[in-house]
Amino acid sequence: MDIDFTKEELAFRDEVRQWLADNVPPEIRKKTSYTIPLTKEEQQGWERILGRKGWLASHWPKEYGGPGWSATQRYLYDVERAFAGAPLPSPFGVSMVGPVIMAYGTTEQKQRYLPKIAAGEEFWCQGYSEPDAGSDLASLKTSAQREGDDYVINGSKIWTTQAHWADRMFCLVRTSQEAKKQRGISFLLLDMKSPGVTIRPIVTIDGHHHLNQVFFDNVRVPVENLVGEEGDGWTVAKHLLQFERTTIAGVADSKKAINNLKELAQEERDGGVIMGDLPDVRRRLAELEIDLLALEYSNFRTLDAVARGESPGPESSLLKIKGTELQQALSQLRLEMGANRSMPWLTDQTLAPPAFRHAATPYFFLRAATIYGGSNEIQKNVIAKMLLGLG
Amino acid sequence: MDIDFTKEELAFRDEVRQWLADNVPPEIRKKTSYTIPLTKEEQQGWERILGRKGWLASHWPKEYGGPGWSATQRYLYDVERAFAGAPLPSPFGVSMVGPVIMAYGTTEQKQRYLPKIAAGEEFWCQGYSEPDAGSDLASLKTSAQREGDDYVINGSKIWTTQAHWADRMFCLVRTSQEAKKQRGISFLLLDMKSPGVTIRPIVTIDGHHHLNQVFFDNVRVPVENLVGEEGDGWTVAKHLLQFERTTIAGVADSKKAINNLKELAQEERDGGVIMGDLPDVRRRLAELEIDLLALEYSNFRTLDAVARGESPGPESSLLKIKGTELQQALSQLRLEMGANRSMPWLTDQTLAPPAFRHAATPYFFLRAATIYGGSNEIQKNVIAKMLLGLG
Amino acid sequence: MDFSLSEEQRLLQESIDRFIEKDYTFTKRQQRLATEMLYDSAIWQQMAEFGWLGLPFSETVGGIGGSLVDAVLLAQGLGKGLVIEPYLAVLLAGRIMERLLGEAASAWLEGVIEGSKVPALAYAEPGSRFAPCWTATSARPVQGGYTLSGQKLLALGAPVAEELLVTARLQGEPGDVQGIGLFAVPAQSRGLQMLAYRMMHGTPGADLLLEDVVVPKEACLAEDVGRALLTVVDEATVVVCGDALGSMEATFWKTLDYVKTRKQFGVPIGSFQVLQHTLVDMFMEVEQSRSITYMAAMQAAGEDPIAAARAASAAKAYVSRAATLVGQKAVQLHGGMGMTEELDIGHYFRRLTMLSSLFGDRDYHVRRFGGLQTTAMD
Amino acid sequence: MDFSLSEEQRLLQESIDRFIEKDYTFTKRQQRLATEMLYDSAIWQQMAEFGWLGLPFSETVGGIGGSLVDAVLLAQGLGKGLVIEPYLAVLLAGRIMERLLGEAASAWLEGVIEGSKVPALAYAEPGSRFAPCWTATSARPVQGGYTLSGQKLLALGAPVAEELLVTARLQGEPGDVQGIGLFAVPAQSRGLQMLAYRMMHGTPGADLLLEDVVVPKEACLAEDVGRALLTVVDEATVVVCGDALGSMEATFWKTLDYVKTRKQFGVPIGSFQVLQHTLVDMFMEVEQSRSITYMAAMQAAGEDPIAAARAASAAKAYVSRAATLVGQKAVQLHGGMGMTEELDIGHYFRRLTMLSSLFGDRDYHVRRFGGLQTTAMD
Repeated sequence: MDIDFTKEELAFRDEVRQWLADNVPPEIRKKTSYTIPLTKEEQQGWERILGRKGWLASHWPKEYGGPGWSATQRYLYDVERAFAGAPLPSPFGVSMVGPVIMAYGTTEQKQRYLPKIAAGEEFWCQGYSEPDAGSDLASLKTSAQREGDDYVINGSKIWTTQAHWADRMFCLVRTSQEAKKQRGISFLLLDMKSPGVTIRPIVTIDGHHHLNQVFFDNVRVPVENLVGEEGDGWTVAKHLLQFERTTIAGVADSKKAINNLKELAQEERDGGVIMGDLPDVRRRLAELEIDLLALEYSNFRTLDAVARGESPGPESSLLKIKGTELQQALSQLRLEMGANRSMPWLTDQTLAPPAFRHAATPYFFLRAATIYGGSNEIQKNVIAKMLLGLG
Repeated sequence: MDIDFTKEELAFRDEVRQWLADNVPPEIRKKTSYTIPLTKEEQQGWERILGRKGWLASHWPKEYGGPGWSATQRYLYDVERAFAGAPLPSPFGVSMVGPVIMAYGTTEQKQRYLPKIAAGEEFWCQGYSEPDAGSDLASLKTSAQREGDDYVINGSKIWTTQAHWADRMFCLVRTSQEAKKQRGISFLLLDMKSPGVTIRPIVTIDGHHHLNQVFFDNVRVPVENLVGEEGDGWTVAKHLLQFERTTIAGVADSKKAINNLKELAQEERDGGVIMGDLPDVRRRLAELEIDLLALEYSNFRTLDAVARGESPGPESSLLKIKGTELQQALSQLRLEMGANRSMPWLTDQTLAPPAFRHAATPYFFLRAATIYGGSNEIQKNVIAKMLLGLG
Repeated sequence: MDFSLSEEQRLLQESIDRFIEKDYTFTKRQQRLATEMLYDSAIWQQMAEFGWLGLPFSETVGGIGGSLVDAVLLAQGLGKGLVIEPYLAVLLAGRIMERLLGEAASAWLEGVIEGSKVPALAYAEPGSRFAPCWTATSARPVQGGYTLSGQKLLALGAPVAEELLVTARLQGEPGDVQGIGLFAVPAQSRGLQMLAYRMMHGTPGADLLLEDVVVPKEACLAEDVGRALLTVVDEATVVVCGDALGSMEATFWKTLDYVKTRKQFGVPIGSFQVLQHTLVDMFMEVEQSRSITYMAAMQAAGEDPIAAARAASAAKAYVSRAATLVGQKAVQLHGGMGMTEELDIGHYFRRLTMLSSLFGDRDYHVRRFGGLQTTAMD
Repeated sequence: MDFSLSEEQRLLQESIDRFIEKDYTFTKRQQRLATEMLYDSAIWQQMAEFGWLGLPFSETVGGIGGSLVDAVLLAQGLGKGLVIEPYLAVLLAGRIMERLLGEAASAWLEGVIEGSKVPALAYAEPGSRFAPCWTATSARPVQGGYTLSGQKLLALGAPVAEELLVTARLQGEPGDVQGIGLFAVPAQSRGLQMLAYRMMHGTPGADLLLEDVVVPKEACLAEDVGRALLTVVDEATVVVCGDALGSMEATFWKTLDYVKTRKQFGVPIGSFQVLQHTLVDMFMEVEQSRSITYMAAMQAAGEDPIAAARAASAAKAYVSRAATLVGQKAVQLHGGMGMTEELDIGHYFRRLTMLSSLFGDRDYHVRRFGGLQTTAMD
């Protein structure tokens, strides 16, 4: 066992740190550190800067336009990225549909989509959940009927993050009513500008617009946009779920968040005492930092296992559960440190410093972290069944 | 709404306080305040003192030898009892089989058993659980076959508290193999000195002997010892479970325990600081005291509802869950305050003060509080089903 | 010992429920919130006519003479209905006036009770998260009056009040209970900058910047108001527990309904044992909150100020945690739907989050409770 | 970054497992505990022959030269096997001797490593629950030596040691890191009263009363041992995390087995979703404990003493909570069976309770961790 980084790895880290210091736009750095939601222009602008550098698809192999980094390099990069105040790239292109196309896509699909994803030129969204199929994806109803060289799609997807920004969507649709539930599902790529696509914004309890419902009214998608075979959508989607879990724990951003909280606790006072010296604040910060250390090393262990060719498997459910709980707890502590100063709603017209003024946004939005992507209850079912042989 | 006690109630409290001050034997007071297990002689000796005063069966009506107190009086008495360092009477006689006999017993049974229970002259134990029927009582196997004027009992009961002290046992036995599971069960009273009864001690993880397994090898019990009709055991037992829940929360003893902890925290030091001034100790004491206040008033609300003729019903499951969790938390805090001084095992040969020397006993034994009498998981199932209409 | 409600209390509950059902539905409330309008005089007038605005004041000053239990029951109903009107401002400002001036407060209270003016008390400051007497705002005597300078946070109702009651220090240091004066400051005063907003649960509030605000001598309503402030904030704290209790009840029952009807994997999600136990946990928190809130409301009627303060802190410490837990679990159990502005659950969650913090969060009140000594346990 | 075990480490694990299976079954262990015999020389000899007693010492002093990771792996195996032999006493006493005297400790260590003597370090005192330097025991210089007076608690292995290493203050006040000396005190010294017992997990320990115990000048092994004591206790703290990890693993797998086989209401209790999630919670605590324990063992190899101390406190803070939770849940899931002395689960629970407290509980280490500053997070 050994956790020292090699000289080469440390040199890599320094290079990354320098480049980020030179290239993250100050406005983005500021907004990210206070967790103020970015505009579409800001998010995509930054992704294009990364794309030009070749670091956007940070875990892709070189042949598809990634940097070809090792797991350790990716970890080091991710921590530097977070500490430089740069947001995570949107996962739908680089982390989700990209790897799926690499594994199941045709040569044409690879050539058509991958370069634009790696360059940050096309923005994707994910069409999985439906109003009547939340965690129970197998019961989805949106239909794709074959008509000549097209599929004709009817139905609706919900909770679609950034659909209003997206150029394209990858989605699961039902291509057969007869086959067994999961066998009738296919994996399709579609253009969000297609006729018949309409988007209804869903404002979330943080008061912002991240999510949408997307309606399909006879939307025509060429058959060549099918990924994998017809009816294989379930297999393709499961591959995606298994693929890139090294950042699922959110360690890098939680490290940055706790660092910000510690600084804030040193800057602010409560009743004449530096907040970081209040026993409760001090204890809670220490407890969260300790939990984060455990999580970070669990993440290392998974990375190491993957590097040695083992599958991360259901252990990644642990990373998801503990990682999201920690993100929520960190956002809650910031809100509680802010107290009266974090209670005005969606306004800059207050006497509060920005870290407190914007504390409610992540607190409320992060409630979604334990719901989406397989709720934490579902993740526990997965561990119980797959790892413990229960149920 | 009103929580003031009347002048009469306060006078009653003073009378009780004075009598207890005069009558609780000092050795018992000392042992109880350190939670050192009592001997059979001590427990029964004290119960007889109470019995002579007429306060042992504190919630019985006068006609059966109880004091005929109101719910408020019983509450006041119970707090005084705890603060005077007197143990709770064993529940099997006064709280369990006594009320059952009042409700279902024949005149002969009432005359034979109730006076001796109220006087503390006969000690009872409860034969419910079996090795293969823990929380699932309906599947019990101990059989009672009718032979002439006797039942002949064969089988085994387990987790029988103080069976080795008991004169008599009330138990559930299977009187029919054919009837539907629960219909084949009957409620019997038996003499522990009957031929064929053997007792195997079970030492628990606190290192003490409270529990037993009891074996029945052709034990003959006269038919007149049946309570209720043959096959009605389940109904009788359920009545018992519903009956006396006003002390299930254990508020009085938890109040005393927290008081003891607060005193201890003022007496002992850690690193030059009075333990009660350590932020963690202070916080944990305050948190437990607040939880206890909530529980105490939930208990009041139930008492008030019962006094107004409503059934306590499944709300008493709340009292049981929260009450036992609190007892466990209090015992854990004492153990953790003791630290190095509470770690020597079952010995008086240490430098620790008695409160720390004996801290491990309740910590370990109280793990049973959330297991026995319907585990807390079962209690939650009950609330979900009966109160919330789930499942 | 009696936990039953009086006939008047039952009627109070019914009148609130009817009001919500008829004039304060979730849809109407959402329409309100979609506008810039911070104040609805018709609703406020209605609340006055029901007698709710006069409830917490004694009859000698023209009030209804309700107890703190009554005030808690009112808050419980308003919390259940997600009412955003600044009724807490009435309690804070009105009760401190009554406490300080006695019968002399009648004239001032008249407009408050009849609903013709909204009052506001500005006491919280940036220097402390919760301690009411951490007053750094200064009141310097000048020719014929005072100049006030300092900062105030989260003054409930301030944006819709014509006059603000502002605490300011005449002597001593922040944290001293002594030396704090109470000043009537017109909202339009020169040097007073009001940063108005809605709080996260929809009620209007404001931060205030006071830069050499000049007020006349008679604007100083009382010169040593620290004790009264502590008592009134304790009362408001118990009332907030009532509001949170009502919000929790509604949240709990709505969530229970949801899990019984929402299907996944072909069955109602309420058939999963883990979710059942989560609902049981929520249920127990609601019931325990009810117990400890009523306890505190009843204790406040007693004569021991320390016991009343301890009871308020015990209740708020408990309810703050319960409110957070119930709100978070409700959203979790509603899944995606719980995350939307469209459904009421998210609004209950925001209200519970607000109330969990208002007048002190769990950590604050646990610490305060632990620090307040009592003579005996029983 | 490499979390794989070396060939030697795998062999170490296998040898422990074989030893437990063959010579240290639960039945044999229970028979041991039923006797008054605190020390089993045959077992101890075996442990020496395996090289386990020499594992934590460098080769220059005659040891095996194992790393702290190796010591953790050993402890993990011994914890899994519920081994009651006082191996921690070897670590504490031996490591402080090596650290203070260097090669000069070789002679003293020889007997320890070959298993002919059990060492013991007595440092803890009643004045502090956990701070190692809260030394009130005094060492007064007298003609030709010292007299020692004071009290020591929970000296691991002391009842079976011929000689005790005792910390005593030469100057300063309790809490000062400076001014603490280390003294070799024969167990049979006049004025030394040993209160011997088993600790709650079965290992022999003792409280000591020293009343004017006279020792010669050369009994003072070193005069300023505070820093070394802190470092050695930190090492032992990480090793205790390893022991707890092994105990938790065994507890978890045994509980998982139990819920799969134990039937209630006609089905295995492991089919109830609430119990499944409880097992998942236990599983996650075990895995997180593994991560943070290995982290701390590896950090100790670094050059930054504060980082090593922080890592030890982080690991112990985490593991103390996990150990408590896993132990309590295991008993709960076992129901009545979990309450009995007959089943191993209760013994694991007691061991986990002991280890959760030993060298500092969660509260202590959270506080310590929060107080130790680092230069940077990354």
